[in-house]
Amino acid sequence: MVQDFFLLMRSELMLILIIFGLLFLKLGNARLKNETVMNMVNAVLIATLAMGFLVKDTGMIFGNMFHTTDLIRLEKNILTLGTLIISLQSYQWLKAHKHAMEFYLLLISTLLGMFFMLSSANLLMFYLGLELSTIPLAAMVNFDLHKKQSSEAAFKMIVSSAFSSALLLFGISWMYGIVGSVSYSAIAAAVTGSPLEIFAFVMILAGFGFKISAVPFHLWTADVYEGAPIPVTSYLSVISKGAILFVFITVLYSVFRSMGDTWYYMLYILSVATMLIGNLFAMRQQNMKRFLAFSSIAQVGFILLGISGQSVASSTSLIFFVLIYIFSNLAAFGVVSLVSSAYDKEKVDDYKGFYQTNPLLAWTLAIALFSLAGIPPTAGFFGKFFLILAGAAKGNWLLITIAALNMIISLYYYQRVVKAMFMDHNAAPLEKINTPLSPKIALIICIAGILITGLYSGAYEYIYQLVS
Amino acid sequence: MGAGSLIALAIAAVAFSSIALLVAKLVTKATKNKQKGEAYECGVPSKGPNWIQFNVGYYLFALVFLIFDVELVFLFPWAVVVKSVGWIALVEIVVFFFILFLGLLYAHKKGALKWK
Amino acid sequence: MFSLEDITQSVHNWLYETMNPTLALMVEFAIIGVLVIALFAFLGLVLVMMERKVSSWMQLRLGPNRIGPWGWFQTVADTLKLIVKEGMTPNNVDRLLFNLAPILVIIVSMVIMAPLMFAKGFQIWDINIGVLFVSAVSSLSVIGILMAGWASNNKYSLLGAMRSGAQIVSYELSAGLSMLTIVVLTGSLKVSDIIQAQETGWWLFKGHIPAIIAFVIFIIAATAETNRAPFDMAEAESELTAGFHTEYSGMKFALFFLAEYVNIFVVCAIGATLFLGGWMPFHVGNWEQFNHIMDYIPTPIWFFGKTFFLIFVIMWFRWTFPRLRIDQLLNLEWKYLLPISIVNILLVTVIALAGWHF
Amino acid sequence: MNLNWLIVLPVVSALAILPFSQLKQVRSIAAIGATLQLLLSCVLLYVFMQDPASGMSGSLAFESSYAWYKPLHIYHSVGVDGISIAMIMLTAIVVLAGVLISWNMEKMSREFFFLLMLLSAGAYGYFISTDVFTMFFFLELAVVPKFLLIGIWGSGKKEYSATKLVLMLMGASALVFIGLSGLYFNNASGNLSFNMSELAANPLSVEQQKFFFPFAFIGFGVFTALFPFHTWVPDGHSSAPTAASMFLAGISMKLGGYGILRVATTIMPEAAHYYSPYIIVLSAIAILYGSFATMMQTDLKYINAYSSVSHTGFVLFGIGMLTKTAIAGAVIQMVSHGLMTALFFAVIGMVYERTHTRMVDKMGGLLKSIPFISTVFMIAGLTSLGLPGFSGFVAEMMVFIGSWENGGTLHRVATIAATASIVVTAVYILRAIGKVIMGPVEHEAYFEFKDARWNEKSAAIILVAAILVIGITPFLINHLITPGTEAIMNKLVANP
Amino acid sequence: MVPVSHILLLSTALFFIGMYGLFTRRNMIALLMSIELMLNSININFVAFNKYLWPGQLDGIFFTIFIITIAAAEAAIAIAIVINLYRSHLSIDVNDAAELKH
Repeated sequence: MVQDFFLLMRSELMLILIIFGLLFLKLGNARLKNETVMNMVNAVLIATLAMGFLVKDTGMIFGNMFHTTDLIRLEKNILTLGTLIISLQSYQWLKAHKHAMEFYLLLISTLLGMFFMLSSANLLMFYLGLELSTIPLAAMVNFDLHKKQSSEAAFKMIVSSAFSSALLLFGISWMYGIVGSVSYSAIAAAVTGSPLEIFAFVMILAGFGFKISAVPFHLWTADVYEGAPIPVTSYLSVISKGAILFVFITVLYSVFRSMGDTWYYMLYILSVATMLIGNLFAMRQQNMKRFLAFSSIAQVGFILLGISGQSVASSTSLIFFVLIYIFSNLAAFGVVSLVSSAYDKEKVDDYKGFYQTNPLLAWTLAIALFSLAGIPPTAGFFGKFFLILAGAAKGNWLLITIAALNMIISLYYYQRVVKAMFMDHNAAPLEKINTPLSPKIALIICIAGILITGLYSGAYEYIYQLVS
Repeated sequence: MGAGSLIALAIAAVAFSSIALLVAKLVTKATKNKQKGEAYECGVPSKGPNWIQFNVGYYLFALVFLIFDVELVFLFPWAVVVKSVGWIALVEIVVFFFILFLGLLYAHKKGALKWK
Repeated sequence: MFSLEDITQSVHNWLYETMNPTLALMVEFAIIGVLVIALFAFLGLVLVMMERKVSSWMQLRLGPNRIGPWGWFQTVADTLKLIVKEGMTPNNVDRLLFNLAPILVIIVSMVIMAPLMFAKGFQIWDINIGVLFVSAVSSLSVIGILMAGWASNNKYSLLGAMRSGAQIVSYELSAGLSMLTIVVLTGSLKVSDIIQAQETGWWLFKGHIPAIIAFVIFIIAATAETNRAPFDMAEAESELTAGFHTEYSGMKFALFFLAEYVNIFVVCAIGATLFLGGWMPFHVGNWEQFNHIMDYIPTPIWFFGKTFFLIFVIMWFRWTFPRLRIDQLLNLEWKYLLPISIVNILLVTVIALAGWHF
Repeated sequence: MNLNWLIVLPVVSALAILPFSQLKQVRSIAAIGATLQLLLSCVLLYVFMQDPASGMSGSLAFESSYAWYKPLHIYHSVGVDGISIAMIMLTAIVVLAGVLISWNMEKMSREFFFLLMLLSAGAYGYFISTDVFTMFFFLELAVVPKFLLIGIWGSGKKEYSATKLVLMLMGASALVFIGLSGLYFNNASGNLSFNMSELAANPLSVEQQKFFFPFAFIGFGVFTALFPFHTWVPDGHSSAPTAASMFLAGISMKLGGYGILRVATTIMPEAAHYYSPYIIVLSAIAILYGSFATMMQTDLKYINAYSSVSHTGFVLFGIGMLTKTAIAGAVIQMVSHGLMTALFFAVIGMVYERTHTRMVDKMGGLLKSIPFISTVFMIAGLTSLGLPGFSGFVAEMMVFIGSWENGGTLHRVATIAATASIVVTAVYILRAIGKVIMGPVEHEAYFEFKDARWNEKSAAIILVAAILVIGITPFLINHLITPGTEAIMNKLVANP
Repeated sequence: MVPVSHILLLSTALFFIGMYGLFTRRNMIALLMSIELMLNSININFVAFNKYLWPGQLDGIFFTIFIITIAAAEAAIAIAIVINLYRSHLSIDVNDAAELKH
């Protein structure tokens, strides 16, 4: 029992260790440099990552509320990796920040929440994890305390997340009324697809829709992404979204499996709307963060398309895509973050002639954007291709055509940034940016990930083997 | 008696207070006076908006209170069953309080509990 | 042993025999309402008088002594005066909230009576979460106070209300925690169970040191929650005129005043129930004779006796301690009482689990 | 022989370029890489021709297969037949010529040669793939380098052209993708598969073919300037730097034709029959429209670009006719046009470098000042015109003869109309040659010009030699591609 | 005993009143209150289902307790943000918080 507890919850315990360690340091009047703190946290994160891969085990504890499988462990590792990258990238921003420790406290708390969410085998556990991962995020969005935008974004974030939680809970409460239990297995066994269940499911779906910012539940996304500090934005767009998607797929595939035909059409509509609106709005954005926000909405559309395939390949592709998406989006945000912290410039036009002064960063951003657009040989190509292929298994060719056309629209706005960097003339391009070591490492990890994950199929096959 | 008694009590309270107010209204004689409607500030004419911005410290306390009050939500069910559950309940509540206590310490450290 | 249980039971039976259930229930409710209102009136008169008398004794003076024997009818006269005074509403107030606030306060203090056990078998509703109910409903009164302060459109009122709000919510924590120590010992939230568990001795004595600590904390918190001196920051007359009810006059003021005294009674009644055994007579070990004599004293007298003793203690405080500054007040709660309560509840858990209490 | 060397070699040379930044180092590495590619292709050709067992039997040679994404049944499988080898040779020649032409690319030379090598890797990979997924991968791989090459090193309205090109080509790949996934899910074997021979052996039902054929055909067709989607060609070609133009027109446009042959017609033969009239009409329009549009142009690059629309129209035209000779003609036209247009763009680049203009009106009498370049210019023009002895003649001749074999009324009418375009071609080619090469010398400064340097000369010589080889000994290439075309024909005949 | 349908009607009405408030009110505190309304309607749902339909398990009650706690935490953070916002905007009207518009 105790052994199980330590073995199954080792990732969570590591994070708790970080949280308490930081708290004690803070309480114990430790006068540490921010860099020291960051290095310590990074080291522990690396240890967590390594531990996640070490022992394979599955099991349930806490009265079947918390379960771990190799797949869940892998999902956790993916999120840890992403968090590590973000932590490395936030160096520039946190270096002189007054509240670096608090930032890490909140960051790790949200990650812990996600871990619990992933491991939940029960809607109560899921809800707790979800809230643990969103409430500190709102505080993180407000982390630039003196900036108006930051507070505004935080307020939008917390109101919309609370609203979506309310929707989700309303659905869950009805589900509980129908089934009499909130455990996944009991619900899965009892669901038949009656109208009341569909009502409850729609509510749950709407809640999820908010969290993953699918159209028409996306209205908060762009504002929050723009207002938040960049590391937080990247965290929001990648890690938190990825975690919710992982759970979403579990909920859809194992809890509401028997309602598959019903939710296929819902996902169909959501997916089309999300792709179209996300893309169309992304085209007219001038601010890099907003632009990436809308592009991430569009990405969700593709993900929903992949999920609608309802097969092993769908889950695999989703997890694979999230992994790739972490690399690609974080590479993009990494560069944006460097530029923003050096010159406080976030407009697309500011990137004109960027290549002349910062060739390496320009290439990094370009590769990241190409990966987001899904162009070979970057991993994004594989990720997107497999997602659409998974969706195509249903034989809905209209949907696939819409998706394919949306890829072109998305390519248009991604290449717009590349064009600004490489082709447009600018009399006074941004000066050379000095990249400190840790963001450099983060970018190298990202680029390596982008280039390797796709061409080398090991990751996909590993995930596939775990899923099936 | 059941939950109905609460409603009965509430109705009694409303009846009591409204009758009292009504009686008072009936037996008193209202007089008009220009100064009477002014806010009472010890005879000095009131200056500026009265819905003033008050010390932010109140908010801080309200926030800290909110968290600690909610902790009581968990403590009540716990307190009822603690004897039947046994020592593990103590362990769990120690963990719970430990975390809360750290929160309190943190608030103290940050000066949230200092009246400014 | 004299008991009110028989009376209530026979009234209940008679009602249900003579009329249909709905009507009977209604009549019962009416009786309850009348009784509670009567209690209110009684408490209002007695407590105000008591306050004045206690104050005067403490200050070596006579206190009210003109109306009636030893001035006993002074409060009646005061009440009459309040009735005939004009209850005015100032010009710039939020009328709805302003008039609602006193009623709300009265509702709260009346509803909170429900789980109180005035005597053996004499209780309005033996709600199974009695203690939780009390602490939940009592925190509603702060809404009335804030409402009054906000609606008054007066700087003093607002400041007083804010102070009183901060103070009440702060001390609620340690009050709740000290109440919980008894719940841990008893294992039930039901008032009747708690009293029953004290048949062999009051928790104050049975519960060892933690119960005593909890009792002390409870009394302090109760004093603070009712805005009594030395915690009367909210209506510190020398700086804030009259705090949140500065703008109230006539009957509306009287309602606030009444609610305040009723609240004192309620918290003391809770204290008496939890720590001093409610209506349980005072028993000492195996002194059978003594215990027997004690049993002859009617249970309502025990209950009211204990309650009024606690009320007296609280009134005593008023003339013993100087008023605290707001920072001292909050410091006391957050830096001393709350940590002590938390440690105390752990201590009491250990005692309860190890069976070290009697 | 392991065909993967054809992918590895350019990738390695591309990576080898990265550490260096000096033009001299970079260009020599690129040149060595391109030369090795050409040598490797020649070796491949030699081995293929020598190997009677696999070489000339019509089945694929040098096949090998690696499991790539095993759960999805995606394999990296390669194999070649004559058609592929012809395309590989074309690629190798054009790449070498392109590298030589860009010998003095001062601006961001490292990136330029890197992208060029990457582009060639994409082209090789595409031509050797026998798995449609990897084929698609390489098809898209070749798009982004084009975008950057045009956008960064181009001239004129380069950003617009680059954007247009990348969007149209990616849109085309999206359509291709839908067609491919249709094949993947619906093939008769019931297994999910991307393998070409498996797909060809287990074709889709006719209804499904009819549904998916347009996706694949139009998708690939956009690469080959299919009529309403040809608009990227003039802009892209004219804005691109010389080497990129050579590559675009010489190789990139052939990707589409090759894809149509390999995927659309071989795997979906019934649908090919069904859609044949539409293909014919569209390509005939492209041929005529292209040639008439060329007549309006005065910019040399635009002349070549529009004439490319017309010439690649012949490729689709030949494929659409569905006869053996026409298909063989289409393949030869692909090779011939690749070489010819690359030569043309190269020579336009040389002229422009000297005169700093591409306007036909502003030049004249170049033969007197730069005879070598002018001669090459003339050869390119005459090949384009279809003069016997050059490759253009062989290709167009075969397409026309093959077309006549198809007896349908529509096909006949279209053939006659297409033939008429030759006259128009003659008009604009001769006019351009007459004005630019012949006639009086426009400026005194022309006599200051230096004739072609060694790199330009060698690039031109390689291309001219290849053109002449095809033009004079057409049976060689015919021999090479016949098994491949026969295999396609067998499919088409077996599934009317 | 009150039938369960009445309670569910009440809770559903509360939920949608809360939602309406969320969409129409412009005061930030009012928004938060609307959300609390929604959450409380969910609590009613859970408790009612637990008491009437599934008295055997305590899942609904547990859920309620946790929702209450988390709602409080959420409100705490939200109010902290509102205070911070008030300091910079000197208003808690949603319409005045319009820095982030495209």
